[in-house]
Amino acid sequence: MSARANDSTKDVSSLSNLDLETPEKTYLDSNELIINMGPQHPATHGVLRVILKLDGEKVLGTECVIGYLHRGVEKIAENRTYTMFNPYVDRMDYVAAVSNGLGYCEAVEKLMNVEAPARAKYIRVILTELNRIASHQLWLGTHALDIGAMTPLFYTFRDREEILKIFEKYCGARLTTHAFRIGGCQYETYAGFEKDVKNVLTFFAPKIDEYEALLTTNRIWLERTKNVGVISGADCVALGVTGPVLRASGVQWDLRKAQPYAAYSEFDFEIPIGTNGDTYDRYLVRMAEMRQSLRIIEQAVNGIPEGPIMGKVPKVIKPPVGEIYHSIEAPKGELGYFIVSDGSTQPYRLRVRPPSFVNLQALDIMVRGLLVADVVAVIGTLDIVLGEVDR
Amino acid sequence: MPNFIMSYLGSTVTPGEAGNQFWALMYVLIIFAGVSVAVIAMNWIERKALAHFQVRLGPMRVGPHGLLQPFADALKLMLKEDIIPAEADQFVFWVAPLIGLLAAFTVYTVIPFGPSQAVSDMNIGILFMLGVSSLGVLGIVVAGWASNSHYPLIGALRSSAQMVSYEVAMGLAVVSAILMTSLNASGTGTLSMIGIVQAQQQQGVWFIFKFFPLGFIALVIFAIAMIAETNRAPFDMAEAESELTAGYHTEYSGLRWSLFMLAEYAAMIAVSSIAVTLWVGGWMRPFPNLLNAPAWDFVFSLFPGLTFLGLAAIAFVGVARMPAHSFFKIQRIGLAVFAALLGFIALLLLVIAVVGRSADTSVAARFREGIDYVYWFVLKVAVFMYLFIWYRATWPRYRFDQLMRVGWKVLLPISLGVLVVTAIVGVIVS
Amino acid sequence: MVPITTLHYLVVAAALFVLGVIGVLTRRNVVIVLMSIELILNAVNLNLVAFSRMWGNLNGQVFAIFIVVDAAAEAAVGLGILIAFFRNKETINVDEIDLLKW
Amino acid sequence: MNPAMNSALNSGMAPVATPFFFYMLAGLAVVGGLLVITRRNAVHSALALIVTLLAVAGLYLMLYAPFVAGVQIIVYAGGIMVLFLFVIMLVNIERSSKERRFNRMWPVGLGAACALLALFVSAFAKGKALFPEGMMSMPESSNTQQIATMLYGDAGRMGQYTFAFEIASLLLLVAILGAVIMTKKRI
Repeated sequence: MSARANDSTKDVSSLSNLDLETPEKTYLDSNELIINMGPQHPATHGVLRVILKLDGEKVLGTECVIGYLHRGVEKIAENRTYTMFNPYVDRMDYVAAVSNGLGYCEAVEKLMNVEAPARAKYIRVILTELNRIASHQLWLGTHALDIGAMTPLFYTFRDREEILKIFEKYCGARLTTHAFRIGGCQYETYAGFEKDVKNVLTFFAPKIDEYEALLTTNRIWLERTKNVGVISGADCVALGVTGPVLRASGVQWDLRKAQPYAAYSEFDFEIPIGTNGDTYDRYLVRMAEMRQSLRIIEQAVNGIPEGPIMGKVPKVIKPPVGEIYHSIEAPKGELGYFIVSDGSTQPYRLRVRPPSFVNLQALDIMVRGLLVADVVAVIGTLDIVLGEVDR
Repeated sequence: MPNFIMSYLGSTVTPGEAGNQFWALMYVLIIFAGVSVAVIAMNWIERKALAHFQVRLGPMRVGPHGLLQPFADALKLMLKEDIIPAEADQFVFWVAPLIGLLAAFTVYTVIPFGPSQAVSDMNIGILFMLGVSSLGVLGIVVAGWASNSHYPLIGALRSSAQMVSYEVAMGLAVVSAILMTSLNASGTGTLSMIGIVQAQQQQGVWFIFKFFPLGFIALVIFAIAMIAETNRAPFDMAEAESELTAGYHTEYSGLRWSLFMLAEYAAMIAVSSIAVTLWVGGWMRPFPNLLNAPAWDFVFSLFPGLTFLGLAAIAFVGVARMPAHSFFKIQRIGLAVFAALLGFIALLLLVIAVVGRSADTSVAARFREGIDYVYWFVLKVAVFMYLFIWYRATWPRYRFDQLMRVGWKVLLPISLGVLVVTAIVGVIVS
Repeated sequence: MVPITTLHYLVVAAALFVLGVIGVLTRRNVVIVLMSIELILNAVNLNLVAFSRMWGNLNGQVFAIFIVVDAAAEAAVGLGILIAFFRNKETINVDEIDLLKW
Repeated sequence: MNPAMNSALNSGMAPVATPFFFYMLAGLAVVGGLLVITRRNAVHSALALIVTLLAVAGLYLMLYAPFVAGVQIIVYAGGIMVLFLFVIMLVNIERSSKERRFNRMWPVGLGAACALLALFVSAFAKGKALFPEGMMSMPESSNTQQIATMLYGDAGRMGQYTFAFEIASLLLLVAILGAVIMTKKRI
């Protein structure tokens, strides 16, 4: 490109301290083109800023600049009691708020050595899996929109509404639900909860087929996603990438099976895995996961036991001195909470291991050598939520 | 005055050909206004149709069922601040949308809405159309360059490469249709748009069905290339909003941006018109040779009126279905007036069809004929326009390298093959 | 008004030709030099078509078409050389193209 | 382009307001040419050249050569100029636009300008005697067909220029290959 355009970005390149591959000398002024993608960009899902180093349209390297949505969640935790901090975690991965709450509550429970009653665990599983479907739906819609298919976005948002309605009826909130409490659940299920959930089950199976009819065998979709953003299982493990991204690369690792929490050990479900580790496999894995979630919900709602929903938790939560790391399988990957307690009512230190943040690391090796359009597809397929990346 | 009108209505050639400067100018004005109205209508229809594809309602607030939305948008765009970036090349930035607009509208001078319903019948009509519509790319390239920004520049380079590549396949598809016009006794083809339609009439077949499936394949190639030419989904690489924010017009705003949109939609209608003229029989009604009795003429001439009657009925159903709340009172009245207007037009068209049913040279008969021609032409174009919306709702976007591969490695060989096979079959047949 | 004759066209063509020559001789930017060559070719074309009209003979128009073909080839090759040159020397200034081999 | 003019020209009608359109188009062409060689910015030059090319296409139409005019628009304005703009964007013009526009050949340019002036004067003085005022009439409506006959031949016979036409296609092929080889980084 012309140097007119280059001059204005010299300062950006000095920002980049990554040792990016030096570009081949090309006829395009022999300079690489440096493009700022974001933070105001329709395809970066919030305020991610990616500095792209391009040779024509070929990506030579990327550098993510994050922190535009940093709210100091971990610091806030040190100044709030355990109970007060609970709603804050919903704001990290705001499209999967229920999972965030589940991870936090279970971590504190583990630290205090109490256990939620069976019924509470079942409710937790149902809501979490519903939330997994909702999260995957949102991912599918936005991912398809990034690749240029407008319609799936509206289909998924229409259907996601059914899940949000259940959340709203259950706890009064649709997005940042604050559904669980330390030691169990605060609310008993409302009358007709089971019927609603069963309705969702029958409602969703054909809807997932509908999404697949739009995309799975679509030629353009195949061309845009096959062999795009390939990452090997070994690379995933080395980078700490988890969730559907890891499973699409052929590694059968799902915390629900590997170290069961809540009531997951009681359900029969499969871990869908891919083979190629490309964008298309990640798409297939997530679609299969939605179906598996339906299976889990079906078993849970049919086998939901009666009983209390709140465990024996003191009025004032004061965990013993110690530390705990507890992680769950959030829709996006391993969501871990590391809590250090000094015996007071507030955590001494709370550290979140967000899946999006870790998965975002894989962006660079996934897009090197691809084109600009693929960067968009890969950001979409990583399924990042900036609230969680920046915290 | 009647004599004056008849001086045109009685003519069987275009005003340009008759040297009738007044009517030629009138035609230019009518077509300019008509295309602008069509663009506005297309804007509304696209938004509504796309919304209904996507289980939502689309514009509903401004006017009944959002009917006034395009006007509100136009007003908004005109009143918006027209920003010229400080680092932009002022003059080129200013002139770029005009180039695109000029190219898109100049094409209409040779589009035949009927055997005499065109500004002019150039004997190089199709060549002129392809040439002038290819000038639109200059506006895009120059707009991307003048913005002096990365995204517009990449968008402009992409779209110029894309348009230049697809022009090749498009041209070859057009040539295969032109080749079909020469399959007559004299063995002479024509490049005139009107001549092409007349050739279809003489041969008694739309070129889409000629040498089936050769004509059909050529039309499909043209239809794909024309989407790429107009930068529409799934080939909207130049303005891929998820990659390049808005491509070449990222830096544009207000009126200038709306000129780009106007040019884009005008170009869409123009290329659809080429496709209709070349393959789908232009202004001709279905089966003009087979069902050529005057009675059939009369039956087909009822179609325009009946179409408007149907639209009016739909609008009245809309009135009836509106909620009875007082909030909707004005909307109800508005929609009812709109429906009544449609009904009035329908009545007018039906009256003209009945009065002008005899095939004489009275004003009413000539008028009726003209309405028929324009109606069938617009109907066929509308089908193509609907396809544009349908594609946009259904398909993801191609990647740039894939797009070029489709253009050069798929469409080009197929169109060459179709051309050669058409030539061979044509020689064998004649 | 004076009727338009062949002479009028020839004068326009001559003007374009001279402008092209001046451009080729004096401009330093290779792209503009190539554009000036296009101007010269257009002037020639205009002459050919005007004479073709004058003699009622289409040979001139056919020649004009051949010249257009030639102009396309010339532009493609010329711009190709320009890009190859620019890749090596990072300049498009004719004054700096002063080596036989680089 | 005025539709009335185009169509009148094509259909064998007497052209409307010929002098007006001639002077307008000729003026556009010459002013465009002047801008091509004087603009500092190459993109501005290219836009000016487009104006010139379109004006010359209009002059072809006035000369009853619609096919040449069509070819001019498609090949020149739609093809070659896009190529030019493309290349201008690829190469760095920032530096060259800051430098001197003209080299030291300006005396030659001045000479050429003087020659032009002399030509104008002489044409004004005795041009009318050199060229007949009337023009031969040509059947314009079949212009394209006649050109095709000359290029491709008719009824099995080779046309006058068929061989030359094939050579031209060979020239284009060579040009394509040459351009690709020169610009491609790696083949």
